[in-house]
Amino acid sequence: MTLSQRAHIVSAYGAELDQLADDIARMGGLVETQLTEALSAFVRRNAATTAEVRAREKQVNAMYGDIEKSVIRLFALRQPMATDLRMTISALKIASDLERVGDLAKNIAYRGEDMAEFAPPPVLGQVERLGAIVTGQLHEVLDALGSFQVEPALRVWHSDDEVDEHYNSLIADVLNGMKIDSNFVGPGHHVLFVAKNLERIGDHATNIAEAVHFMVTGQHLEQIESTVTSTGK
Amino acid sequence: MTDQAPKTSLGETLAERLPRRYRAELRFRAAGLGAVISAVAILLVLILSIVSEGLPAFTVHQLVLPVSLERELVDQEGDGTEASLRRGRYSAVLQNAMREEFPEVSGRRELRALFGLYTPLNSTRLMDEVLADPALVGSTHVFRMPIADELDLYLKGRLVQDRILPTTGTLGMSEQGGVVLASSSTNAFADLAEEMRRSIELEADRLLLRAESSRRAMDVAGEDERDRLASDAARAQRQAEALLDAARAETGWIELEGELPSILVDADGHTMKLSALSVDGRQVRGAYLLGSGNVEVAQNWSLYVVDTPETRRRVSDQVIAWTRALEDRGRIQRGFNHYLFANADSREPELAGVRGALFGSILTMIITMFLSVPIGVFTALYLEEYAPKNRFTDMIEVNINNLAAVPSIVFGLLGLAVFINAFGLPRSTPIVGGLVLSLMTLPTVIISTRAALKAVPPSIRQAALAVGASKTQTVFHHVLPLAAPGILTGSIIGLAQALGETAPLLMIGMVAFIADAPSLGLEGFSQPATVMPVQIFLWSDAAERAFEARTAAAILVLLALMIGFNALAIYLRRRFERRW
Amino acid sequence: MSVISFIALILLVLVAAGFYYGRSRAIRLADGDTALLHSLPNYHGYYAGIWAGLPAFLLIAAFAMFSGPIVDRLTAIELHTQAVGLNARYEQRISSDPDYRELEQAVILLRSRVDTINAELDSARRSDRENAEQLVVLRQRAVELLNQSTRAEEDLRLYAQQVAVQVSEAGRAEGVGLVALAGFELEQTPRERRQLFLSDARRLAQGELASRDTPELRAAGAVISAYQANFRNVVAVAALLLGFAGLARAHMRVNVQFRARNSVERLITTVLFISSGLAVLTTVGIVASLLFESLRFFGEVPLHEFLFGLQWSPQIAIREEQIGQTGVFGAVPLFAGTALITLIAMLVAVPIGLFSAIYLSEYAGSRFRLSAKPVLEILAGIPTVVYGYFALLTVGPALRAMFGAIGIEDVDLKSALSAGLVMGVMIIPFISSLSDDVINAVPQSLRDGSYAMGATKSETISKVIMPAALPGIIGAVLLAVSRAIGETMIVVMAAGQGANLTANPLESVTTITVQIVTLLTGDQNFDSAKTLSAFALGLVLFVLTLIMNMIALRVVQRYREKYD
Amino acid sequence: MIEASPQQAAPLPGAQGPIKVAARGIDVFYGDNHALRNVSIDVPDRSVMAFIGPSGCGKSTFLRCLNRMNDTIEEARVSGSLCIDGREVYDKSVDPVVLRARVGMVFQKPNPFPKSIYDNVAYGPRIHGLARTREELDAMVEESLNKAGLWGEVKDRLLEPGTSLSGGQQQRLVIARAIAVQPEVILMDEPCSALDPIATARIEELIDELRENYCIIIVTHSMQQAARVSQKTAFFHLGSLVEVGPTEEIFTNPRDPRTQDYITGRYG
Repeated sequence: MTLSQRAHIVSAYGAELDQLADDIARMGGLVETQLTEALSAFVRRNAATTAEVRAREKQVNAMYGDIEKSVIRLFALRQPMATDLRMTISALKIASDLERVGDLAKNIAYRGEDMAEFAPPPVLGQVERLGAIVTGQLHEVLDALGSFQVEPALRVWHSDDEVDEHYNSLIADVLNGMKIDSNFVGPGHHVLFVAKNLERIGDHATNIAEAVHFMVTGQHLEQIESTVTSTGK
Repeated sequence: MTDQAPKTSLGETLAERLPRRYRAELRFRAAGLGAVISAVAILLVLILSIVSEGLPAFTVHQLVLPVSLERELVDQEGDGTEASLRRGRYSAVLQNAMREEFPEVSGRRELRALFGLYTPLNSTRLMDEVLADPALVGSTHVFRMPIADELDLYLKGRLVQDRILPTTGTLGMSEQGGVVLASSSTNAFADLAEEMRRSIELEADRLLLRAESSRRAMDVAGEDERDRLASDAARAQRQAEALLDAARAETGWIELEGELPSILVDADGHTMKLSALSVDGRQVRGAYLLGSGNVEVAQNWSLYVVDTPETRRRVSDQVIAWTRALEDRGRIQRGFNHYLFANADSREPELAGVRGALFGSILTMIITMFLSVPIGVFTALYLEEYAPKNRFTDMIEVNINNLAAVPSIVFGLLGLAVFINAFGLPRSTPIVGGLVLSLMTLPTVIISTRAALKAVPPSIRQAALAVGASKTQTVFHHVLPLAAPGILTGSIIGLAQALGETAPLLMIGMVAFIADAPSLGLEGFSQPATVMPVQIFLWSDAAERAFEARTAAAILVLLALMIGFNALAIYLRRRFERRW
Repeated sequence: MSVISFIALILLVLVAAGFYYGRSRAIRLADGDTALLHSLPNYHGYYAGIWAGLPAFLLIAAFAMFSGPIVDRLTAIELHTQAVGLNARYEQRISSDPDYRELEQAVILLRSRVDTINAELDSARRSDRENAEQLVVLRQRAVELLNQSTRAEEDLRLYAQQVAVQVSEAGRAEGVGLVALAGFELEQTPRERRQLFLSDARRLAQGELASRDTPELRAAGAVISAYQANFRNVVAVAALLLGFAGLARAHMRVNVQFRARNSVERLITTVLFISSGLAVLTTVGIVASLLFESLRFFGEVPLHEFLFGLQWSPQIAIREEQIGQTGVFGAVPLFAGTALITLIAMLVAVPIGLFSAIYLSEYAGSRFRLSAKPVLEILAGIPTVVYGYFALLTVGPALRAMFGAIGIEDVDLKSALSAGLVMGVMIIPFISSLSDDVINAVPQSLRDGSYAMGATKSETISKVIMPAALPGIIGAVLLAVSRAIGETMIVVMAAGQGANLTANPLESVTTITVQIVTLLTGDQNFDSAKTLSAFALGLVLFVLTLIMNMIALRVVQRYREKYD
Repeated sequence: MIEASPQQAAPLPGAQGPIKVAARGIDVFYGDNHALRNVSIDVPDRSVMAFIGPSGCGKSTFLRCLNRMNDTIEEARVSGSLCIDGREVYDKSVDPVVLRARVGMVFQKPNPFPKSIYDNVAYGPRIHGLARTREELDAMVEESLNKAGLWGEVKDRLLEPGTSLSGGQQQRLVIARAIAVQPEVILMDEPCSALDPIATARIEELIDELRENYCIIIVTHSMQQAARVSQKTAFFHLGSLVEVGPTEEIFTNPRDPRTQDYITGRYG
C-alpha cells in the first residue's frame, strides 16, 4: 500500500490488505490480457484463441471468488476503517467490475467463433479501434489502481465520451450496412453485440475509475462532478 | 429540553437546599479538622506537661560542703585498710560539717532537723569517695551531695509560694529572753500588717461560715450527731471571735495565729520569724531562726514572706532559713542531675536514678531481641516460603493474628505460671522478662517479616529457582537479603513496643524495689532488675513529691530511647529501601 | 557456670573443626574435583559442624533450663533422708506430748463446730428468709467460732514449733550433723516457704546475700553446690561425648554421593517448622496456664458466683456474713468498671479517630496529611505507662478542677473518667490508622460516582463511603475495644482500686486488669483463692478479647476480599 | 440558580443544530503534566458525540472537565472557556454541585453504591431534595429505571443491593441513577469496557434511545461502538483535539493522518 507509510500494528492485517491489492492487480492483468485476446480472436476470427479466452474466464471467476472471500474475511475479522475500509470496499467493487469485464470479453470471444462463418466485414477496423480505446481505458485505470493515483482514473472517467462517440458511429455504420446489404445482417448483428460489449466494458472501466477515486480520496466522483457542474452552471 | 417545567423546578429546589447543604458540609469538615487538631493538641499537652514536669528534675541543688575527714572518725583502726575505712563513721563527718555551718544550733530536735537537709545515705557516697582515694583521710575534702528532695523543690520554687517585699528605712533588733523585738525607722511593716489583718478576718469569716453550716446541719442530723455538731459550731465560733478580736485591735499588736503566711526578716546575717506586728506598722515581734543578740542599725534588710502556711508544707520555717543562709553562703549550687543517670533506684528521691532500670531494660531487650527476632523470622519464613497450604498452617496463621491482639498482661500471666512456677526461673530477672516480652513481640515480628517477604517479587524467586538453586538457597541467598530492611524495621518497631511495655513485667515481679543496678554481663540476666517503664510506674506511685518530677524525667529518658529506636527504624528503611 | 562456659567454648571449637573437617574430607574424597560431589563442600562442612554442636548444645540448654528444679529436688530428698532421725524424734515427742494432744483435740472440735454452724447457716439461709434475727445470731456465732478455731490452730502451730525448736536444740547438743538439722528445718518449714529456704541456701553457697544466714542454711547450701557440681560435671562430660559422637557420625556419612545439602536443608526446614510451632505453643501455654489455675480457683469459688456476684473483695472480710479470710469473688463490679472505662474510651477514640481518618484521607491536602499522620503515629508509640502518668499528673487534677468549677466537688483524682479519657487518646491512632486503611480501600469509582451525581464531599462520605466502609470500621472498633479491655497500665495508674459497682464516671472504679495486677504484685500464694482469682480474671480477659479479635479479624478480612 | 450572562461563543465551522456545550481553548494541567492542550469543540444538543483516541490522550480528562470532576483531583488546573447552554462552567459563581446535578456521568466500571437498587436510584433526588413525598420519589425511581430499560428486570427486587445485579444491569442501574436527577448532559466514560457484547448492545440501544432527550458525550475505545452510537466523533491525540466531524466522515475519510493512522490501527 502506498497511501500510508506506516505499517499496521497487526502485521497479518497489513499482509492481508496487501494480498488483496495484489490479487486485484493480478486479476486486472488477467482480464486485460483476456480482453486483448478476445478482441484479437474476434477481429482475426481465431477459434483457437477463443478456447484460451474461455479458460482464462474460469480463472478470473475463481479469482473473483477468492477476492470476495478475503473481503468478507477482512470485514468480519478486521473491521477495516477509513482507507482500509475504502480499499476493501473498492476492491470488492473493482473485482466485480473486472469479473463482468471478463464475462464480456468471453462473449466477445464467442462472437469471434460465430464470425468465422462469415467473410470479414469492412467495419472490423472500426471495431478494432473501439476495442483499442476500451483496452487502453482498462489499462490506464488498472495502472491508476496499482499506483494509487487519481489523475489517470479521472482521465479514464472523462474519456467515457470518446468511447460513446466511437460506439455510436460504429452502430450507425453497421445499421447502414445492414440496410444496404442483407448479407451483412448476419455478421452485422455479431458486430453490434461486440460493440455493445465493448461499450459496457468501457462503463466498467469508468466504474473502476470511480472506485479507485473513492479509494484514494474518500470522495465519490459523481458527487464531486455534480457539485462542480452545478457550481459551474 | 422540551418540557421546561422539571428543569426549572430542579434548579429551584437545588438552589433552595444549597445553603443548608453547604452548612452541613462545613460542619462535617470542621468536625474532621477538629478531630485532627484535637489529637495534635492532646499530644502537645501530653508532651508539654511531661516536659515541664520533668525538665526541672534534670538539674539538682547540691550542698557543697567542706568536710574534714578526721582520721579518728574515718579510719578507726588507723591502718588505712579498706576494712577499716569501711567502718568509718562518715555520717558523723557529715554531721560535723553541718554543725560547722550553724554552730548556734543545739538540742536534739533542732539538730535532727538540720541533718535532715540531706539524706544520711550520702555517708555511703562519702565512704565510696574515700575508698576510691584513701589519701583524702585527714584532709578537708569538698563533698557534694544532693540536698533533701523537699528543699530541692523549694529552691526550684515548686514547693511554696513566696515573695520578697521591698523595705524602707533601717531596722534595729533586740533580743530578750528568746523574744526578738524589731523596730523600723519608718512604718515599713504597715502594708504587711494590713494584709495580715485582712487574712485573719477572712479566716474568721471562714470559721463563722463553718459554725453556721454546723448549726444548720444540726436540724437534720440524728441524735448522736447533734452533740458533735454543736460543739464544732461553738468551737468555730469561739476561734473566729478570738481572731477577729486580734485583727480589729486599734492599737498594740496583731498576733499571727492560725493558718497565716510565715514572715521572715533578714538583717545583718540574722533571720527572725515574726509572731506579731504592731498596728502602726513600725514594730514587729518574733524569734530568731538564725543568729542571736542585738542588731543596732541594719541598713540593708529584707522581708521574706512564705505564703504557704507552715502547717501546709513539709519544710519548716527553720529549715527554710537554714537553706537560704546556705544559699547565701554559696554552699548550694545548682547543676546537672547526674544522680539521675549514675544511680539506681533509691527510697530517697534526690538519690534515685534510672541506671538500674536502664540496665534492666538493656538486658531484657537483649533477651527479647535474640529470641523474638530469629524465631519470628524463622516462623515467617516457614509460613511464607515453605508451609504447605493445609489446616495446620491455617491454624498457625489464625493463631499468630490472635496472639498479636492478646492483651499484654495475659503474657505476664503466662510468664508467671510457666516460667516462674513451672520452670522455676528466678523472679524479677531480665531473663524471665525477656522471655515474656519475646513471646509478646513474636507476633509483631512475624507479621512484619511476612509483609516484607511478600513484598519481594516472585520473579526473584523464580529467577533463582530457574538457575537451579534449591528452595533453601533461593530463600536464604535471594529472598531474605531483599526482605532484610523490612524485617529489620518491623523488628525494631516490635522491640520498641516491648521496651515500653509494663504490664506483663509486673506479673513476673519486676516491680520490686531494687537498689542495685544489675551488672551488664551474663550474670546480670539472672539478677533481680527492673526496667524503665516499670521504674516510671513505681515512681509515679511514690509518696514524695520530688518523685513526680523524676517520674517525668524518667519518661523523657524512655521517650528519648524510643525516639532513638524509631529513628533507627526510619533510617534503616530509608537507607535500604529498594524499589522494584 | 564456668565449667559449662568452658564446655560451650570447646563445643564451639568442635563446631568450627567439624565444619573444616567435613569440608576438607569431602574435597579429599572427591580428589579435589568438587563437581563430583552431590553437594557443595560447604554443605558437608555444615553437616559435620551441626552434628558436632547441635545435640551437645541442646543438652546444655536443657541443663540450663531444668538443672535448678532437679538439683532442688535432689537436695530436698537428701536433706529429708538425713533428717529422718530428727523427724522421728519430733514425731515421737509430739505424739507423746499430752499438751499437744489436748490442743489438737481442741482444734478438731472447734473445726467440726465451725462446719456444723456453717451447715446450719446455709440451711437457715436457704429455708427461711423471714427468720432474720436467727440468721444474725447464727452469723455472730459462726464468726466467733471461726475466730476461736483460728486462734486454736495458731496455738497448735506455735506449740509444734516450740517442740521442733526443742528437738533441734537437743539434736545440736548431741552433735547431730548440720545437714540433718537443715533437713529438719526444711521439713518444719511451711510448704510455701520451702522455695525461699532453698534459694537462701543456694545464695549462701554462692557467696551472695541471702535473707537469712544460719549454719543450717550454709550446710544445705553445701549440699546444693555439691549436687550442682556433680550434675554439671556429668552434663559437661555428656556434652563433650555427644560432640565427638556427632563428629564421628559426620565422618562416616560424608562421601561423594552423600546428599549433605538435602540433610542440612531438611534440618533448616525442621528448625523453621519448630519455630512456627512456638506461636501455637504460646497459645497452648496461655490457655493451659490460665485454665489450670482457673480450674483450681473454680474449685473453691463456684463459677456462677464469680461471674454474677456483685461484690468483689478478695482480701479481707468487710461484711458480717463473710467468714474468715476467704473474701468474696463476685466479678461483676470489675466487668462493669471495665465496661464503663471502655465505653468512655470509645466515646473519645471513635469520633476523634474516625473523623481524623476521614479528614486525612478525604479532605486534607497531601502536605497536611504528611505532617499530621506522624503525629498520630507518635501517639501510638507512646508507652502506656506514660499515658497512665499523664492521667495521674494532668487529666485527673484537671477534671477535678473543671468539675469543681461547676460545683461538683466529689471527683476522685483517680476516676473512671480520667482513665477512660486517656485510654481514649491512646486508642485514637489505633482507630484512625485502621479506619484510614479501610476508607482507602473503598474504590475511587464510588467516590467519583457520588461526586458526579452532584453530592457534596460530606454527603459522599456519610452516604457512600461510610456505608461501604462500615464492616471494616466495625472491625476496627472491635479491635480497639478488645485493646481497651486488655489495657492495663492506664487503668492501674488512673482508675483506682475500689471495686465500686457504679455508672458514675467521676468515681473510681476498678477493672479486670487492675485486679490482676493488684492480686499478683506482692506476695503470692498459689494455694489461695486470692491469687488464683487473678488467673480466672485472666481467663475471662483472654476469652473476651479472643472472641472480639476473631470476629473483628474475620469481618475485616471479608471486607478486604470484597474490594480487592 | 445563578444565571451567568449567556456568552455563547461563535459556533465553530461545521457545527450544525443547537449547541449544548461549547469549549474554547481548554488547557488542563495535572501538576506539571500538561494533560490537555487548547481544545475547542462544540457539542450539539440531543445527539451523541463520541470521543476517541489512544489511552492517555486526554479524552477522559476533557470529559471530566465538563462536570468539573477534575476539581476532586488535588493538583488539577483548568483554563480556557467552557460553556454549557452559554453559561461558563468554570465561572466562580457556578457551583460544581449544581453543575453536576445538570451534567450526569457514567463511569467505566459500573459503580453502584453499596445500597439497595432503589436507594441507588433515589440517591440523587434525595441529596438534591427533588422529591417532596415518598410517592414522588417512587415515581422518579420507576421512571428512571424505565428510561434505563431496567424496570422490568428489577421491579420485584428493588430492595436488593445494587451490587447483586449483573455487570450490564449494574451499568444500566448507574445510568438510571444518573438520569434520576434529570440532567441535561450525560457523560459516559467508556461505559461498556467492562461488559460483555450482549450487555454492551443493551447499553448502546439505551444510549440511542436517550439521545432523543439528552446531550450525550461518550468516551470509547471501541471505534465500532463510536460508529454505531454517535452522530459526531472527536479524535484526541497527545492532549490535543485532532479532528472532529460527523461520525461517518471520521470513519470513512478522516482528514488528519493521525486520525487515519489511529482508526486504521496503524499506531506505531
